[in-house]
Amino acid sequence: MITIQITNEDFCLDELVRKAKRNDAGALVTFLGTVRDDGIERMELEAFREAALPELERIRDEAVARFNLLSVEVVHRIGSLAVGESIVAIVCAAAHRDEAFQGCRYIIEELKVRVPIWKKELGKNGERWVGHE
Amino acid sequence: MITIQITNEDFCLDELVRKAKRNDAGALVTFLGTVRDDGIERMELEAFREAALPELERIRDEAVARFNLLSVEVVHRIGSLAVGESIVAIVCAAAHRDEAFQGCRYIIEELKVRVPIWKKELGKNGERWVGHE
Amino acid sequence: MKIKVMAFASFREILGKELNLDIVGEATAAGVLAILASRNKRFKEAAFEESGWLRDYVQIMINRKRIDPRQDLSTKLNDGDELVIFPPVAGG
Amino acid sequence: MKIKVMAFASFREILGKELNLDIVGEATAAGVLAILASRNKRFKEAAFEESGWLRDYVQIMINRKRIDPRQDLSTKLNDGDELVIFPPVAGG
Repeated sequence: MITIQITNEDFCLDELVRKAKRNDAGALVTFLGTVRDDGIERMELEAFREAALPELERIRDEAVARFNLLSVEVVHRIGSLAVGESIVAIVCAAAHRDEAFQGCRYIIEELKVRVPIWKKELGKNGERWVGHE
Repeated sequence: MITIQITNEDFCLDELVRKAKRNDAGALVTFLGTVRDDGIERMELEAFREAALPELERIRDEAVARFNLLSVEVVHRIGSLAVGESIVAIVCAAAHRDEAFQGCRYIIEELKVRVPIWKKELGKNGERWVGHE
Repeated sequence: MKIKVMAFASFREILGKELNLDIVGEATAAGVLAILASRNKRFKEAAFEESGWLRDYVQIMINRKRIDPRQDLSTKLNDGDELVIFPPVAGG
Repeated sequence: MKIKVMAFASFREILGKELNLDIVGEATAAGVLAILASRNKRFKEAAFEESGWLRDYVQIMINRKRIDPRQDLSTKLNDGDELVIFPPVAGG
């Protein structure tokens, strides 16, 4: 019902949504982040898994408490991804849509600033760690 | 790339997302509305299709213009649905997540007040058209 | 003149999905609603207050465009026009 | 005492993912960074400004807890502690 994964494998959205569905939920909001082509060819993702998983769990617990979420599924990929591939999926189920939208937004915003995951863009003109000066 | 459907058939989220994906999109936000169990057994949905489709197209065009959406998929089901079944899916792709979240939220909010679709809840204690006094 | 009337949701259950009226002389939206009320007591009770005012939740489209029932019921109808009656929408 | 150092992203490329330091006497986070800088010129340039201050974007965890490098670099380390060095996170 509440799963957090950091994985090398691709994932199936329908399966995540099936896991997140509950009879008392009327709204499920999903965020899917993908590798965007702004002149890059690939992206390499790396996680400090032992610290990232507990941080994601804290973020999930905060979102559940603040927005009355009924279930949450988070999958974040690591490894080498091509343009168009999925990077992260976050599914939030709630009784009503406002809670589901806000909870999903909260998790992705906090994930981006708190969870120890990094990405490097590889393009024709070399490589660049995202977020560096 | 931009499809709007009102249908009796169930739909596959992965397929909608696959249709919405674009290489210049980094964020896809999906809203999925489902039949929530608050004491009901089924829900019957009915649309004035000839007016609902053009209204959905106007809403989609507004959202694309306001939030720079790169693609939009909307499916709304009609007919008889059991608790837990999907009612509506809205997928919005944009370069960045803020646009995708806002575009998706805009479409579901406008859909609820403008598009001629109705639903009737059927429970143990009789039936009720949603939104009536 | 011929006016096509369509009804949805609770009004469809009362009036049926579609009916065709043949009206002699001038026709207005208010006139069409009065004809329907005179023929169908359940519709009269569902659509009108006892005072005779149209209930707030009754919504009307003429030729696929919504009108404001508080202002535009006296709009003249033309032969072949379509008038649609429904309660508040509730999709999503 | 033994200190385990881990590095991620650009710092992993410079330092390797994991190294173990054997430090004689007292150890602090600042001391560990100084040892690494003395051994590895690329790390020194990546982590320190010419003035000798730690660059703003260098982030430190001690035993899985983030510390504030502007305030807490003098924190004493104990035998077996883990110090992790990384640039700003960029998941999602």
